[in-house]
Amino acid sequence: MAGRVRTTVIELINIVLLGLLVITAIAAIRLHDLFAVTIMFGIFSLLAAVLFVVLDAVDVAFTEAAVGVGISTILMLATIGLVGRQEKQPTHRPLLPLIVVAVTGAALVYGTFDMPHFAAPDAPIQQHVAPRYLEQSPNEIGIPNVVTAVLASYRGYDTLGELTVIFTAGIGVLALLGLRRRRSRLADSPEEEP
Amino acid sequence: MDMFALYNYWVVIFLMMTGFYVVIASGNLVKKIIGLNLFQASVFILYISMGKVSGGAAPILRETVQTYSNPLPHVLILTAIVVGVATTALGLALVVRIKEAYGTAEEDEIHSQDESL
Amino acid sequence: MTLTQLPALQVILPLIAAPVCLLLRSGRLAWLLSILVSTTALIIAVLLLRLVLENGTVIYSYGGWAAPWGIEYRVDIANAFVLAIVAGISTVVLLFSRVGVSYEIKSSDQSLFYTAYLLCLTGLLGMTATGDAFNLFVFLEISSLSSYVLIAMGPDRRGLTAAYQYLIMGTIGATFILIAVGLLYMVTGTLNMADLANRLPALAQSRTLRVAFAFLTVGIGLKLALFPLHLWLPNAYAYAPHVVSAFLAATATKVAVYVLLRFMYGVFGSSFTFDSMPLQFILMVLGALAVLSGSTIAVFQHNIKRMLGYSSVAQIGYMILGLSLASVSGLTATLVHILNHALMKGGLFLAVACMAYQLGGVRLADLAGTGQRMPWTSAAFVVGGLSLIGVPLTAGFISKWMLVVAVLETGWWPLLIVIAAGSLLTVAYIWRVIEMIYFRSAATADGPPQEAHWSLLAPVWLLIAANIYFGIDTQWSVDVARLAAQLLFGVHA
Amino acid sequence: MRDNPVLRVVTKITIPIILLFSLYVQFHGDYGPGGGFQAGVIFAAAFILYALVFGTQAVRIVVSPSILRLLTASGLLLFAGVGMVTMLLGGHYLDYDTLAQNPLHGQHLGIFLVELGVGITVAAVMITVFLAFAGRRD
Repeated sequence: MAGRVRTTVIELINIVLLGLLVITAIAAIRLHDLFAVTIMFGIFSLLAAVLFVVLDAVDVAFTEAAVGVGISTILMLATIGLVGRQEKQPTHRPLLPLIVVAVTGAALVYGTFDMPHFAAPDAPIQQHVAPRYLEQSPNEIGIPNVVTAVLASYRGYDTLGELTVIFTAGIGVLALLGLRRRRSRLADSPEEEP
Repeated sequence: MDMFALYNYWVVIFLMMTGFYVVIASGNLVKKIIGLNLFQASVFILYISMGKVSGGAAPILRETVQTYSNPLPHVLILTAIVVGVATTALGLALVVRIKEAYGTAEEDEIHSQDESL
Repeated sequence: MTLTQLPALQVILPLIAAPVCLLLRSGRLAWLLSILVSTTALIIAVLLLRLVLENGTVIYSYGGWAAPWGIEYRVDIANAFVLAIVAGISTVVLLFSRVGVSYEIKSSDQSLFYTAYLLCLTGLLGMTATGDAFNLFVFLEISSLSSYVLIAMGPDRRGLTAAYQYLIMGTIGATFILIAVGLLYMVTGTLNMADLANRLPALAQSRTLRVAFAFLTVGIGLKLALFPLHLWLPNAYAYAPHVVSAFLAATATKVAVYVLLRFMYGVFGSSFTFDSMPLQFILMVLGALAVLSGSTIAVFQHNIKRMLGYSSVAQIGYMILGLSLASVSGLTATLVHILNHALMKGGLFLAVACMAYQLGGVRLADLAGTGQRMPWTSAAFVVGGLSLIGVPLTAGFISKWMLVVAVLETGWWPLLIVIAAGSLLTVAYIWRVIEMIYFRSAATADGPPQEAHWSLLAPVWLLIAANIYFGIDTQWSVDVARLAAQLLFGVHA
Repeated sequence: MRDNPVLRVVTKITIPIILLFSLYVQFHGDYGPGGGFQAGVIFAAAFILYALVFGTQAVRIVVSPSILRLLTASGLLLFAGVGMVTMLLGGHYLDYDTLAQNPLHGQHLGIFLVELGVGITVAAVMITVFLAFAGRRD
């Protein structure tokens, strides 16, 4: 009985969070002040992080909060500070993007009809590969956080790839913006772009 | 119950499409990147939704818990979040350089400047 | 270390070299490390190819965790062939870079440049070697992010907008792939490609699976610049540093084509791909449109690199045509063309780079009278162009011939008209350049530019010679491609 | 904002706590949520906060561009290097079982090292990216 009530409460929180996410996403489309759009994105990430907690993904929630609400938002604000905060008002409603999005969305909805139901314990993904991680990782890895065990050992190679991606972004930002202050940079390198 | 069982995915699809729409419809280079982030964050919700097991708990093993949610989507999404922020950082760095080179971050104005060359 | 570690070393060596390269302050040392690593990667790729030709598929499980719980590399004839092409082109382009990069990248940025180059190589090799769908996404992003950086490093500000446009389209593509991988995982519970291939036939009627297939095709289509998703490509190739154009044009889209056919044939299986989905017709039409529109637009370009970019769109169209025939001979034609197109486009872009360094521009008008002043470079461009057209005794002829044979075999004869028209249009745009090089005299006669440095000409002619070699001695390339096609198709010879 | 004494004092008190928390997240990831990536981001956040209050020049004095470059490379090298070591010890790439007599100890050591590698590179890249953006202002 208590479990049933808990499930219903979670369901309810879920619906409220999804509703709020929809509202922030629509606000992000309609606003043209980039500062406000960025704040909407920050709120979106925060709501997503809360949703991840409800869906038992605490590690992901932590990361989404640190990245979405933290780093990404800071970088967006820094960029807006450099390039200006007002988006030019579109002169007409673009029809083509609307069609593309409608077709893509319709295709995805079509795909949902053969999906395993939400939170179903007998869905294929709960049956095939994942159970081994939950059952065997105490014997094979010996740490309680299964997400860390999979991340660092079973699929450690993906994590190496992920770190390489971050490394690549670091290289890219260094190559594009550099770390020296711009004035001195201009002074000692006259071949800066026109 | 049957319709209820999929509503989560439908809302997520709607969120994905709003992000996708911002990317392809907006002419502002910063807003496109924000759209990309919305699009990807919604895909993350899709993945995490599939991993949820009814009555399950976070996959940190404890004596008292029997059912856990699936840890694998969490791992995949941790990787995807990192990839996403890497793309964002690089994209925004490009926007800053474009603004410095063209004096604008609006796609049509950049386009008309290149045309006139 | 024994032969069993080769699949990992193939990708790990350039990956480890990248951070080391970042720490080297001198561009010369960074180049030395890069060429060393790239040559080693080439040797490993050749060893792997020999190994799989003799012993069959090689499987390598990372962390010692067997698939599907861990990530595995699964190298067979098809991807060993592509690995060898990528590592080979990378090595030749790096040979060219020793002198070439100093024209384009200022010395303080050169170690960053080579770091990004090594990362791009890592990503492309990783995408090719992997047997895990999610790992593919990760390495795809390594190669994508590093190519955005490489493109933006060019001196022209349009390189920045080209890189941005590519970043947006590439990330949409990657996100589509991510959605598709998620849906596949949702219905099967696995991420391993071989495991997926076992589990998918039971789900052939699933609507979720069809959507996953469609998203995967569109996502990869964006990366391989499948018409009409090719809009990012011409600008990216035109405004990137010249060495980067050569490297990406010869490798990046080829790897994406490989990934597409790996999924179509190796994961979904040809019966699902062509029976359950209306894909054959769609791909055929898109391939034909790519050939015709790419070639036509190329004729009207004033920037030679942009022209070669549109030509790439057309050449990718030929690969898609071969793929769409759904036969072993069609697939063989596609695979052979992956090799041959890498050789011809690599050679052509490097030849154009030589001209750009000496003449200061890549617009058609800049090339007037180059024939007398840069005879070797001009001759290289002509031979490369002939190969692109498909003249006998060049590699391009073999590709076209294989494709025509495959078309006749499957009875889609209207495609012959497309192939012929595409070749004629290629004659037209290559002729415009040849006319400018040989039959116009330079507008300014003051201090005629010299022929390019021999260390630039040598790599160019290496690729051009390969075009002639693979045009005459077709035994090896066609045999390997056919074996790979049979393997992908599931026919055991 | 930079002249506000309250802000300056609070920041100076907060930063050690943030750094300590990041270390906790780094080394407690085996038991609770967290790990190298989150720790790296939090560690970088401390520096970003410092830069916001005391100016980016103050941060540049603590971490010079060459130190950042070194750290960026060394985290990735540590991770990739662990894999090379397991290879030299006769296992497959990233097979931590080979790192110690007892496979479980090997796994613990391996995970500890690679998470540390992740933390170092992530923190260094995040600080680099922030300073690069902030440096464009002047």
